[in-house]
Amino acid sequence: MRRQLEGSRAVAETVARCRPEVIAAYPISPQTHIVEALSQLTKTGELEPCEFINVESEFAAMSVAIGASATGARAYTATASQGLLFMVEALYNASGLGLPIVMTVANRAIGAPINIWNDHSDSMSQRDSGWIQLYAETNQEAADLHVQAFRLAEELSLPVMVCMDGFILTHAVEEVELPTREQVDAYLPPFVPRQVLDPDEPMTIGAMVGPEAFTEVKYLMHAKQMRALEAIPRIASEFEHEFGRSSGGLLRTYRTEDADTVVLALGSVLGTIEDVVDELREQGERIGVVGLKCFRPYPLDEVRAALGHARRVVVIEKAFAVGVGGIVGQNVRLALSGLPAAVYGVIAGLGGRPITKASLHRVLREGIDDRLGHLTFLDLDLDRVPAGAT
Amino acid sequence: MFQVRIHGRGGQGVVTAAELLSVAAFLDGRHAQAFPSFGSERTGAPVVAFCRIDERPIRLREPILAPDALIVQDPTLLHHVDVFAGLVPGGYVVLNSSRAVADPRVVTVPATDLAREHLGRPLPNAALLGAFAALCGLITFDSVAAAIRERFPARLAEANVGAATAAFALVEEPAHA
Amino acid sequence: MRQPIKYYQVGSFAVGNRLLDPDERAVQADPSRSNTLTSGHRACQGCGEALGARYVLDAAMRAAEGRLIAANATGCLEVFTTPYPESAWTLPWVHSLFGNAPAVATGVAAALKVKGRTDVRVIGQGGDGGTVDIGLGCLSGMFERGDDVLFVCYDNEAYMNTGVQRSGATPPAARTATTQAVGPEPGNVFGQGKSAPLIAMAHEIPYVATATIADLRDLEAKVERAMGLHGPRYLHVLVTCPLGWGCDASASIRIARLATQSGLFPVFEAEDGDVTDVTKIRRPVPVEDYLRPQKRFAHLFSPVRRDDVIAQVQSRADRNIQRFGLVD
Amino acid sequence: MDKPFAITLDVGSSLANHTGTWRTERPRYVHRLPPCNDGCPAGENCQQWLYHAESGDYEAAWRQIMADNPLPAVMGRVCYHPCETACNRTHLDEAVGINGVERFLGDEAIRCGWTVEVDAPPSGRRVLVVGAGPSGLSAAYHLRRLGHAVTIYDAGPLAGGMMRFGIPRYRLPRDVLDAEIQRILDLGVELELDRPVTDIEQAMREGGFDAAFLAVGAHIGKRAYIPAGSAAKVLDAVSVLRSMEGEGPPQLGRRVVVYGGGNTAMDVARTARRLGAEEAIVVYRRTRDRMPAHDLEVEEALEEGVLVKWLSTIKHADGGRLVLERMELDEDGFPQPTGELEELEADSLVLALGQETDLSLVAGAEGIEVTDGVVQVGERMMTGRPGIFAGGDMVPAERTVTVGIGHGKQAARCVDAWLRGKEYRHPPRPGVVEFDELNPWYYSDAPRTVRPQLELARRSSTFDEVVGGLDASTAKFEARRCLSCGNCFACDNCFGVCPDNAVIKLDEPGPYRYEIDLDFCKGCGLCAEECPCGAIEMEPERI
Repeated sequence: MRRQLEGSRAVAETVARCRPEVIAAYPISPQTHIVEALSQLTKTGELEPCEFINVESEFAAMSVAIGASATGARAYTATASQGLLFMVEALYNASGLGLPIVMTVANRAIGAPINIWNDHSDSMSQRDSGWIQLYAETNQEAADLHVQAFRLAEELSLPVMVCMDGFILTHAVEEVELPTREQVDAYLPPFVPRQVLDPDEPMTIGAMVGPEAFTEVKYLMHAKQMRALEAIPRIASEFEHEFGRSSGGLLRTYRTEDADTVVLALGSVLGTIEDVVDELREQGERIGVVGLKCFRPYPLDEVRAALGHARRVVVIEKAFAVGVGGIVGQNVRLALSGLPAAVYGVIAGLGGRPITKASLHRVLREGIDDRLGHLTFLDLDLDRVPAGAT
Repeated sequence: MFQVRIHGRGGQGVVTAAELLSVAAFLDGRHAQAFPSFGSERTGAPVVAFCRIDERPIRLREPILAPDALIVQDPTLLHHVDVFAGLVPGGYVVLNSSRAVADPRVVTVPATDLAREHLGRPLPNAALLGAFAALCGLITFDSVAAAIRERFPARLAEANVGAATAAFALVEEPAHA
Repeated sequence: MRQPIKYYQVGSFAVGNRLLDPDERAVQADPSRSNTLTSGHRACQGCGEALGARYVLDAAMRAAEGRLIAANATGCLEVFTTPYPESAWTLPWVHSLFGNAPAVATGVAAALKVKGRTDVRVIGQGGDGGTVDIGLGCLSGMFERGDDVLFVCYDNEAYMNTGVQRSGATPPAARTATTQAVGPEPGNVFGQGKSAPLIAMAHEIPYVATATIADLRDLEAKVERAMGLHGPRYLHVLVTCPLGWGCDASASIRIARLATQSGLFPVFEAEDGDVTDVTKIRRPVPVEDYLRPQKRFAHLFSPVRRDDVIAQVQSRADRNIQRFGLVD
Repeated sequence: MDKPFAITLDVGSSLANHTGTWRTERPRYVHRLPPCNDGCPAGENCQQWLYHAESGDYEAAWRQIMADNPLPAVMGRVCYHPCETACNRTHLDEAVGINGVERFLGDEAIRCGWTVEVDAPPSGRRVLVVGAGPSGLSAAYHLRRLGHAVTIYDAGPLAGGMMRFGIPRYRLPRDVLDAEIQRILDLGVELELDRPVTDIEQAMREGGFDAAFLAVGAHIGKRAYIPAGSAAKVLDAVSVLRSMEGEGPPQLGRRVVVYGGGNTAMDVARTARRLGAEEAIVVYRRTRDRMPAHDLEVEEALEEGVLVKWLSTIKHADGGRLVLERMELDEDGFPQPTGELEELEADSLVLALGQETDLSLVAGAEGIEVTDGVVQVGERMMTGRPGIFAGGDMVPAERTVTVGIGHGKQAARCVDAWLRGKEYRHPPRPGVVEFDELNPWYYSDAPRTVRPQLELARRSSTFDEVVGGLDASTAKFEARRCLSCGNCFACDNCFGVCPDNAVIKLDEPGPYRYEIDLDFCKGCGLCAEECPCGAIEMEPERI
């Protein structure tokens, strides 16, 4: 049923319909509204049967989820920013043990300086943690991706991170078609764990592995995550079939046919970019958009196919690797290696700085005119910086 | 696309106002998007929230820089904040005040008085939305009432609807005059 | 004067006792005990932790009628029991990280609760590092929330797995790889360290107890008590580390016994934050008897005898004796 | 469930890892000699029968005693129990009351009428035993059980020897003695009383005996020359005590002086008290610590009001007056006269200066050597005359009932071997367990149970038994104080304390029902260290 509601609420109610059995949460902006809503749904009994556990840290939140998942329970948690970093040790453990935990990351910047506003520094810092990473463009997609995430995670025995822009999506009130419990039940089968702690069939989970087998273990982890490249589109199309709308997948193209300039981005900024692209089209520019929905595993072939014909690609991303430049940009270059297309990296929206149509028009114009370097900071205002600081 | 910016102070419910506005528009069959000026402002500090209303799905996520309308919950803000910044020519302004203002763009409503009268507490949101509905006719009063009823428990809801109705009437009259 | 035959003499404190009713005999005397930690593990000769873990888990297994799951912190116990491709555990067991065993146990308990598996019980366990240092946050959270977990700390008073470095449970004057026996204050300095049992008691959880591998009957009785209760429970077991303490492999139990008889390791029980029972010292000994056989204290006896330091250690023991009433 | 590779493992898979290869030493279960057994002149396996008594299996315990000693009830009364003197428990609290438990078992056997059987088939050999004292009875008993036909000749009217004619009934009630002797006779031992043997060779010829064991004891009281005037009443201890049986008690008077420092002296003095003497004074040349009498006896005597004059000799006896000289010990501890004299009133003087043996029966025997008034025997109890063995008070040894019983057993084994044309060899004795080889922590604190004693008033007036016995519960308690030195008592410590579960507990659990699993034993030695009784040793692996 279609409703006008806050993104966090939409996600919470959707997660609730996925029948999570154990939810562990520690509050951090801008994730709070999600866990508040889930706590309420558990307390009122709408979420029966479910254990909602207020833990003492994100490290504990992920650890509780690990214990629960290893015992065969569908486990969920949500976090952001510093919280995600505080979890890091446990993140690698969850993926290493192959536990299908689903976690929402309400994307937020990482300090210092401390900053509660949105960018992708947090989830991007965990791109190699062994978790699958999905990025939502709208609250509708954020809700839908959680339903798909549980399917995906449990099918592959891998943890999945659903990333949605903090505040911009989590706190935005807009219309969302909430999946009904019936629909979800039909689409998402009960959790059948691949390994479970059970006195009836005891096993040892989490052994120490030495040089003789460690490489093989890691190889298998990689192979398993790569299997997601096949699973994600399939699960997305089954979702479309079941729910009547398209959400997720590996990537989405917009007006890229015949485009010689393609803008590539992830998350909520895509809408604004599409508005700008429409206006540029009206001005006669052959320009399109590729929205990346899945960043891990990295759909290299799909990206290459989607960008292959472009003469230039402008990658707009909300995080960067200090000392190198764009993170998504590097991956795009990898996908395009051997092809003539120029790749322009634009770092935008750091720490919540608004990405406006005006700024996008400016930077894309420069792109179209091939006046962009390989690394640009959008709306960089050096006048603010004391002389000599640079 | 119609864009509204709401000015208030932390704790006065600017975010709720934006949400109610978006819900009302949604109930009218339009697409709407409400969002706060994400920040860490505390109670009493000047804050703003935004609401976009359109016939088509809304993809744009930038803050509202050129509003078609302003709702100002607290007249004292006028002295400290440039509330009119970016207001489009001929844009609407609903100001919570018992005194008329010289500015021709501005319609004043004694929202706080009405709130005290109807719900016994100085929460001007409902009244201001009622006035806004009357002023620009973008959203129907019924939807505003429905949005309020969806958001608040029955008694509180009816009291707010009362305040909204009164404000709506206050703004309607001169139009008939 | 005629003695009532209340406790049998032969084997009275020994593991088994043919003169006792079978149900009064120690779990460890039972040929069909579960051997929850089974043979083939790679613990050092005379490892007190291996011993303590089997004692605790066999007793817990009996109390839970075999329906038990364990979450283990990183450390010696984890490393010597589960090097691929061999596991020495016979119960469902999970190792996640160094600092999160209590939280993982909470997750297990939550999953069992939500699935209505009331028959299955949960134990979390780790060494002193994983419990009183890096794991203390998770442990405190588990306590404070009232999660239905028995957490067992096998305290060998240092980070043995990494080569004997100081932990928050390392006693004063003890030599470790990070508190060398040099300088005017050789070994670990006085005035540092913490008591995990007292910290646990501050949470006013249903049950807190200390025990050692030297008094098996006491240890088993406490595990049984703990398993009879629900909610967070904490058992702190002193386990000798022949390697880290520098004593003979065969001395593990004797040294642990001396720790209690000297008063340096008080053995007690607490319920809801109050001490309810204390194991009195039976054969009092000066701390010197305990310190002497351990190389980690060798610097107190040579090249020059440090009577001043020994006296300081003795005063710690005396404080315990007075504080817990260890002697009648 | 397809488990993740390497990270998830099968339970118990470590059993494939045989840590026994780490071992440089291996534990071994051993049997050691407990000090009680080592100290028992009768060679009783005290620890073994205490083990049975612990669990309340008194009959098994009694049968274990009977394997070595046919007179438990007697022994439980008159033995000076060197077993308790040696007991390791003295280092812990007090010695185990072995003697008391033995007496309880002996009495229990009489009460329940337990008997033993002849174990061996008839050998067709006949053995003569001369003397029905402890040594003779013991020999007869063992020889009979070994299948030989045994006949005892005794010069006296009743069997028992010194047990009857030397030990007062307040220490050994006669019904107890009779019961245990009867049990021996019931095995088919022939007993001929009032049958003195004057010539052993002749006796053997006439009786057609293949071997003989001589145990005539020492019944002749030693006489010391004391200048005595007329009417000085001087008697000897042996005859005084003998006269207590039958003939009618001797007239000793109000003031009785006993000369001597042995157990007999004590017996006489205590008897005198019971016969109504107001004063019984023991005169002894040396000091208390040099007194041959056993402490217990001296203690009880003093309790009963017997007085002792230390460092005194009797120089002269005349009528009711004795002249004593004070002595003092020289550096070698020998008493030297001082010339200081004193007088002492006495109605009678009883000399208790030791006893001698009547050796007339061996006078005619070839090759029997006699020195210092006793018959010399080899380690196998045989005299210089093949086939004639001797033991008890008539051979060089401490003169106690227990020693006599031990001689009897030892002789019986040697006679048996000799009759079979063999030579008896005692099995090798393992080392004795010292206290510091034990791990006493595991034994709970349990002070000795003191046997109830007859209150003094009755002791000085009647001949009722002074020392009472234990009852079933106290006997069991006492038995359970045993530390089982050097011998496994199935406490399961080794099984419990092995960090590698490398001790296997075998079916039908019990002592030594354990096995070391060498596949996993790392040789840490905890089992040996924590064995309460020192029954496990670590031995180096062979290189």
